[in-house]
Amino acid sequence: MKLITAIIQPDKLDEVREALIEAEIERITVSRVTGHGKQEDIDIYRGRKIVPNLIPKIEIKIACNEEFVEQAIQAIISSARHNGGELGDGKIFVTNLERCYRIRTGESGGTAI
Amino acid sequence: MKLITAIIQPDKLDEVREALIEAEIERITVSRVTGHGKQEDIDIYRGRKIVPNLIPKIEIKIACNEEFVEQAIQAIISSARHNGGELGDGKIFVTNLERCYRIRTGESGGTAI
Amino acid sequence: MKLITAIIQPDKLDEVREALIEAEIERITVSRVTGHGKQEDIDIYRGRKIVPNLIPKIEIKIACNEEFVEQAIQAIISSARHNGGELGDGKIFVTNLERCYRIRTGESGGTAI
Amino acid sequence: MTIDTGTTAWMLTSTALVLLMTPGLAMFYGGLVRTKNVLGTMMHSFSAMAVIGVLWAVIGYAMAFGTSRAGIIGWDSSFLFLNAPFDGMLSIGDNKCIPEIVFVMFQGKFAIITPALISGAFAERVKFKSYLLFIAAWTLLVYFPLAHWIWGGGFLTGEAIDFAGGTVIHISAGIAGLVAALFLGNRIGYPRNSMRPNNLVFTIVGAGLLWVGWFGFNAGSSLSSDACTGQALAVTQIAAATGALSWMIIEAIDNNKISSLGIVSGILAGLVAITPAAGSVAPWGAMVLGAGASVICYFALKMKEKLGYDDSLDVFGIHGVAGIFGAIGLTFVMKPDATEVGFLKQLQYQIEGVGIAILYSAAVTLLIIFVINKICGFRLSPAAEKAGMDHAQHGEHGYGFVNLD
Amino acid sequence: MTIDTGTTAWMLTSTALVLLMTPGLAMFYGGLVRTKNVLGTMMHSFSAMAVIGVLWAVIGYAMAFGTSRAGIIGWDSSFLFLNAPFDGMLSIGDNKCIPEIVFVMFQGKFAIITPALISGAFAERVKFKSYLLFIAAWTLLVYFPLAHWIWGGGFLTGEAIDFAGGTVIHISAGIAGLVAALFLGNRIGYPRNSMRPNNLVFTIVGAGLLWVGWFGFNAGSSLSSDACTGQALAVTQIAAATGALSWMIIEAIDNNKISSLGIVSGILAGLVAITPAAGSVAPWGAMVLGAGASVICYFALKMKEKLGYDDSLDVFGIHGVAGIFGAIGLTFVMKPDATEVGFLKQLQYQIEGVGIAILYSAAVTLLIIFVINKICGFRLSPAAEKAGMDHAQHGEHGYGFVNLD
Amino acid sequence: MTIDTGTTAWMLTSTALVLLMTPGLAMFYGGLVRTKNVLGTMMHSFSAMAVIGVLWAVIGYAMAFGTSRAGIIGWDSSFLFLNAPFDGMLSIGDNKCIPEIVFVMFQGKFAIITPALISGAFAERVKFKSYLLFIAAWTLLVYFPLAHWIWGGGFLTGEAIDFAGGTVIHISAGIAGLVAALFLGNRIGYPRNSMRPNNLVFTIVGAGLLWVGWFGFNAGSSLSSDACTGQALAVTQIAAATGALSWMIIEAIDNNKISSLGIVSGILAGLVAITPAAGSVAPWGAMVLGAGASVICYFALKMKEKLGYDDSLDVFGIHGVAGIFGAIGLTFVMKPDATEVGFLKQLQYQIEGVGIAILYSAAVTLLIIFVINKICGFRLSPAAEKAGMDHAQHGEHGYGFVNLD
Ligand SMILES: Nc1ncnc2c1ncn2[C@@H]1O[C@H](COP(=O)(O)OP(=O)(O)O)[C@@H](O)[C@H]1O
Ligand SMILES: Nc1ncnc2c1ncn2[C@@H]1O[C@H](COP(=O)(O)OP(=O)(O)O)[C@@H](O)[C@H]1O
Ligand SMILES: Nc1ncnc2c1ncn2[C@@H]1O[C@H](COP(=O)(O)OP(=O)(O)O)[C@@H](O)[C@H]1O
Repeated sequence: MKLITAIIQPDKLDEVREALIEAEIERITVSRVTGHGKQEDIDIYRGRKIVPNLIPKIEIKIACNEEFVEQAIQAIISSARHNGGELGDGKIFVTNLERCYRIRTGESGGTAI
Repeated sequence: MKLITAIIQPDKLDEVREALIEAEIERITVSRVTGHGKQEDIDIYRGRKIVPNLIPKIEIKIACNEEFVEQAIQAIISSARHNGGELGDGKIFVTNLERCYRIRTGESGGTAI
Repeated sequence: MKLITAIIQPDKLDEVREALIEAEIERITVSRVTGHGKQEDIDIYRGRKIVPNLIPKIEIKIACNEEFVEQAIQAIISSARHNGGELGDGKIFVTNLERCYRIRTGESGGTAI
Repeated sequence: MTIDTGTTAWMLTSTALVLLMTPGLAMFYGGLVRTKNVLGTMMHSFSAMAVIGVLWAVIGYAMAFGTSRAGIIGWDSSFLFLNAPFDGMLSIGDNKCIPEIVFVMFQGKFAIITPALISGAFAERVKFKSYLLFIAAWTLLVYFPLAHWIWGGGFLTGEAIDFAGGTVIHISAGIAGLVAALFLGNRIGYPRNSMRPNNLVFTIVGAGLLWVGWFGFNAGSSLSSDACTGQALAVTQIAAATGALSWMIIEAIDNNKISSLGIVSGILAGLVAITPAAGSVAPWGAMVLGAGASVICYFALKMKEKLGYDDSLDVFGIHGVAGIFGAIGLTFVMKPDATEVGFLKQLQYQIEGVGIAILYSAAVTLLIIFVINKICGFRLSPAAEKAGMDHAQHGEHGYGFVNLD
Repeated sequence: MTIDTGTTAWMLTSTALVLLMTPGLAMFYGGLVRTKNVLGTMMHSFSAMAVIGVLWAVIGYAMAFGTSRAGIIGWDSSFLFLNAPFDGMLSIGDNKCIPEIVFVMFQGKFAIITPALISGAFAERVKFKSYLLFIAAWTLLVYFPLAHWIWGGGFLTGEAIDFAGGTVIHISAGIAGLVAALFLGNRIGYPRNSMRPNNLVFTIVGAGLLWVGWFGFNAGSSLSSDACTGQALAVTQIAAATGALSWMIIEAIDNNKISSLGIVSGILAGLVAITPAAGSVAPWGAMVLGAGASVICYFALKMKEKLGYDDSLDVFGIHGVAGIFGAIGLTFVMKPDATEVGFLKQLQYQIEGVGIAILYSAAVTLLIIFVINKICGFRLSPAAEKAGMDHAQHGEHGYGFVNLD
Repeated sequence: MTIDTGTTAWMLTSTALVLLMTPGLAMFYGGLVRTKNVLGTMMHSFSAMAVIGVLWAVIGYAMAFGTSRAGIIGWDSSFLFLNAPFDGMLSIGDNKCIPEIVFVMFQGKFAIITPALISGAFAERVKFKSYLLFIAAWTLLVYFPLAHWIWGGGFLTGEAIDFAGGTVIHISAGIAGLVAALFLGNRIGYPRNSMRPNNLVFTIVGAGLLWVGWFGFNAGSSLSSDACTGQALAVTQIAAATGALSWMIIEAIDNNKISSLGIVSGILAGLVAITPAAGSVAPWGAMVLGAGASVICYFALKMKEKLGYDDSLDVFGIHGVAGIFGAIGLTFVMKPDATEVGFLKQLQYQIEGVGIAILYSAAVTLLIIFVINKICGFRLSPAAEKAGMDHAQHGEHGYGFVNLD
């Protein structure tokens, strides 16, 4: 099992979710984060341009079995891009998931995903 | 060392914390997330029922030494269930933790947990 | 590749970011969390002292190649300490990062970090 | 003629109260949209204070309350920049008067809030600069003429009863909103994705301020500080309370849950319905109008679901529907002495007034939107709409604290 | 008799100001509870505007200010639905009058805010529909009679000094809150878990609105627009400022930290204490009452900690305690001409008034809660309480923006 | 002499409106700072209500409006604790009067808001107790004398036109803010790190309340309820609208984006500039002042960037600059009959008044800060500043809901 963590732009959340659902991945956990990368995002404060250090992003976490990893990643990459790829579009990180439990039933392993 | 990530219902936070303390796990990190799973949660907007896509959840992160993993998981499973198990009660993910540092002292490894 | 997760005090965020930039680590993801550890933090409510269970913290996530891990950890430890180390200064966790993708380009691996 | 300081004091207070409605509306609407559009939505109200505030002083009062030219529009060049009205006096009978400038300011607040009301219909998806053009044009071409016709000596003055602007304000704004919403189309993702209020807490407080401000709106419209004023305030209060209570009951029956947005929707429906009637009904009449407005609006919103158009914050569903209901419904519950022409004739006048407001507002609004859309585009680009108005158009974020400082 | 437009204007304004207090209270209370209950808590105030707003017009004014039947309750069938009062006049001396309907509306706002005040005592744990029943019954059985006894010609009228409702409103609400809190028991987890305010920023603004509204509350209660009005406003202002300053000093001594909730608690304590006394004291007296109220409330809250009962938002601790202190304390600092019966007699009257209000409110409140609890249950199910009132009962979330849109 | 109930009513209302400005200011400032300082910043306003509220009643009115001693300061021992003024009457001409206590309370609100305004200049970095000392001392040594000189019979009375406090309030506060900001130095990290508003939504609503309250501020300053009052209200409204519109246009040209903070900054600039002039200009003059103030403030803020000092919430940049512009600029656009001494003489008076206010406020402010700093330190420790005022000094968190309950 793998744990996929994707950082995407907030305005792409709906599209990414739909793409994942098409890829048969329905269970996800989402949170607000802020990120710093190559992208710059200018705000205005009383006539002054300010470049915030941290830009709002969305983090999506997906636990899934090996056979779904590839299609999840492809679904995210293709749906999270702006115009074929812009600065700030985000990252995907994959780590190993050793164990997984469903609290409701207590069952564990691949079926608990 | 392992890193345990549990997604639970917000109203169970207090109970889970108490169960963990009883299991001698006192250090945790908690954050607000929203999740999508099998559970549905209906809101009302001007007479219309709306099914939000994302439901508020709580994520708990616990870093612990191997010998505590099992009791931590049992504590969470037994305290986070609604009436013996309902949709939306959540998940527990366990990943491997390679290193751990305590910023205060700079020490690392199992004693820094 | 490794994934570094650091929990620090909120007032240290700016300093830690500067230290990371000096250590040539520019891409990070930051989020608000709350934590429970050894530290106590007293609030006042109508003349009564209340000890909140959970104290606001900042979580920083950094994905980086092996050769940067050590300097990242050192940068965080030295910049996140209050007066040479106080309760509540935080923790650093390091896990293994198996894969990494840049959404913009689709490239993966060490260059996508 | 001597100045009646008491009436003047109440008119000054009413002016302040009606001004308070615009921030109240900004809160109400601001809380209902999604986080990424909260500032842009509030700016729709605040920019009306700026744009129409200036327009009213420059030319608006002249057009609405200047000497009537053939009943179509007012005009007095001495009214431009409020030159003459600044020192004028307005008789209120009994050899008493109030300073005309107070009346000018009171009326000016109505001109401000009307276009701000419309903005809820096309929330979250228009270009700010086009919006500014739109409200300026709409106020010039729709609001000033309508106000003139019904209040300022135009061809409807003295016919339709419209105490505080049910027709001039709520119907015209509701219809304009409907036309605009249909013309501009739905928000991206509507109705498939749930679009939930970012801050209902804020919306509720906004509704509270609207209720308070409405006392100035209705009771100020009596241009007096006597029994008539008190009665207008009383029926306003009663209709609002009944509207809220009725909505609560309907929700309890229909859903078994009473929502906070339901209470405030009922408050608004009641307030809108009583607006034209505040000088003509007794407390029981106010209850009938308040309750009726809630019922009819509730089902109008259900209907909207079915039809699928995106009147985002229900400008038509609340202001349009309750406004029409109040304007026509008042004939059935008015006090016997409220009309001099008899029930049937008055009913005809009311229907005429409503009909003309609907047709005129619909036609001219469509024209204005069409032209603006041709010239500079009215709707935001999809990218900007997805990113949110606040960041894309205004370079700001409403709640800095949600992210990190 | 001619209408005094100036006094009418001020009474209209006061009515608007007192109405503003209810949204202010909703903000104040709403900010103090936990996130999951913010809307439900605000609805306790807003639903009072709906329910009591209607009740007052239908029957309340008749019961409180109708012809007194044996000093026990008022009644005039012509007062139902405000039929007669709608056109009546109220003499204010000097051959001047104000429209009675203005007085009716002003008094109606007091009837609305009183049950809303109580709701803070059992915040976060009651069923909404039972709450609606409760406030309707409580207003009918406790508030209307009390208002009649002390203001409306009942058996206490002319005895106890209660300028703007210290006894009728704050003591009765404070005691009712205490009884309800004891009957319903503590919130789950109280006092073990810390239950921190979700939005102090909001609470502070709410307190600001309460202060502003209180000017209408107290200075409006003079039913005039002259020196007496100004004096009532002045002592209100001074007591609020002194209350706040005193609380700040106590906190600085006791804790070495001055908190924002402390400042606003002091403001409220001062305002409550001056309410019965606003017509009887000079500025120095207002200072004594304001400072004394803060000291005594501060220690009352400390005492609550010890006793361990859950008067969640300190309705008894602030309104009850400061109300009693003000009602009795005013005798010691009143202006010489404030009483015609001498100090001792007046003191006796005050204690009598307070005692009767306490006993009556306690007894009848207990009865009402008991009956409602039997019929349909008053307290939320533990599951709903843990999930939060907003979602469980109202199907809403206050701060959508905290989660994702 | 009889009491004019109408004028009294308006003055009471104005008092309530000006009181509303302080919570409004708390919202405005509170929204602009960083999350960790939101409560501390709001407490700067609320504690002024407490401290100056008491100070004014005890000694302030005596110093500002007591019998003038050599034109330097007022004094009447019978004014202490408002003993005499509590029952006094104030003639308003025509054999009419209003209760003096109403005037006392109205003026008291001005004394409260002035030091609260200053607090924006050193936001996010001062010790709360030192701040309390500072506002007490500043009001005693700067505000009361200035108010006496210009309004209370002092040596400038009757010379400089200052209708509602451009010089006494805005210039003196703006300059004091500048001096304090320079003395205390920049916030840690300023200007390197971006310090973004925690809650612009809140700031905008605060600005709305300020606008509403300003009607009391300016139109109340006429001490009447007649044409003069209406005119003051009208030019206030027009200047605010023009200020907002102008700022929007400037931003559109300079940045191509119109921001919500821009609109409200324009509103404030317009309101400040019209304050001294509200009795002397016609609508077109108000437009000139409003537009001019926005232009000049916009560039003043740009200049601040360059100079690099940290007037955190632009107290000098808005209140100081627009205040000076309004006080001097009014001479160029005033109505012919606004002065009896001719343009040049009046211009001289205005410049004199402004110059004296600047010099006096700068000198005494510096002295006060210097002394307080010596005694107990004015600036927060770096650790407390980084942790935030709310937690470090007040033991609270503004938005509990952002963290977990
Ligand atoms: N190495 C990294 N570690 C942690 N977060 C990262 C990393 N790289 C990117 N991110 C996250 O992804 C977001 C987008 O990154 P960005 O640098 O704009 O993408 P790109 O690599 O395509 O230039 C950042 O704001 C940050 O939150
Ligand atoms: N595979 C997964 N990946 C990420 N998050 C998950 C996954 N499965 C469950 N979750 C999280 O747990 C929450 C509860 O899941 P749910 O589907 O209701 O439980 P169950 O599996 O018992 O039906 C979800 O809202 C989501 O946040
Ligand atoms: N074992 C752990 N698992 C998860 N989070 C932890 C753990 N230990 C510490 N933390 C996080 O780090 C923060 C600081 O920890 P604290 O206990 O104060 O440090 P120390 O270990 O130096 O006493 C905590 O509030 C918590 O959020």
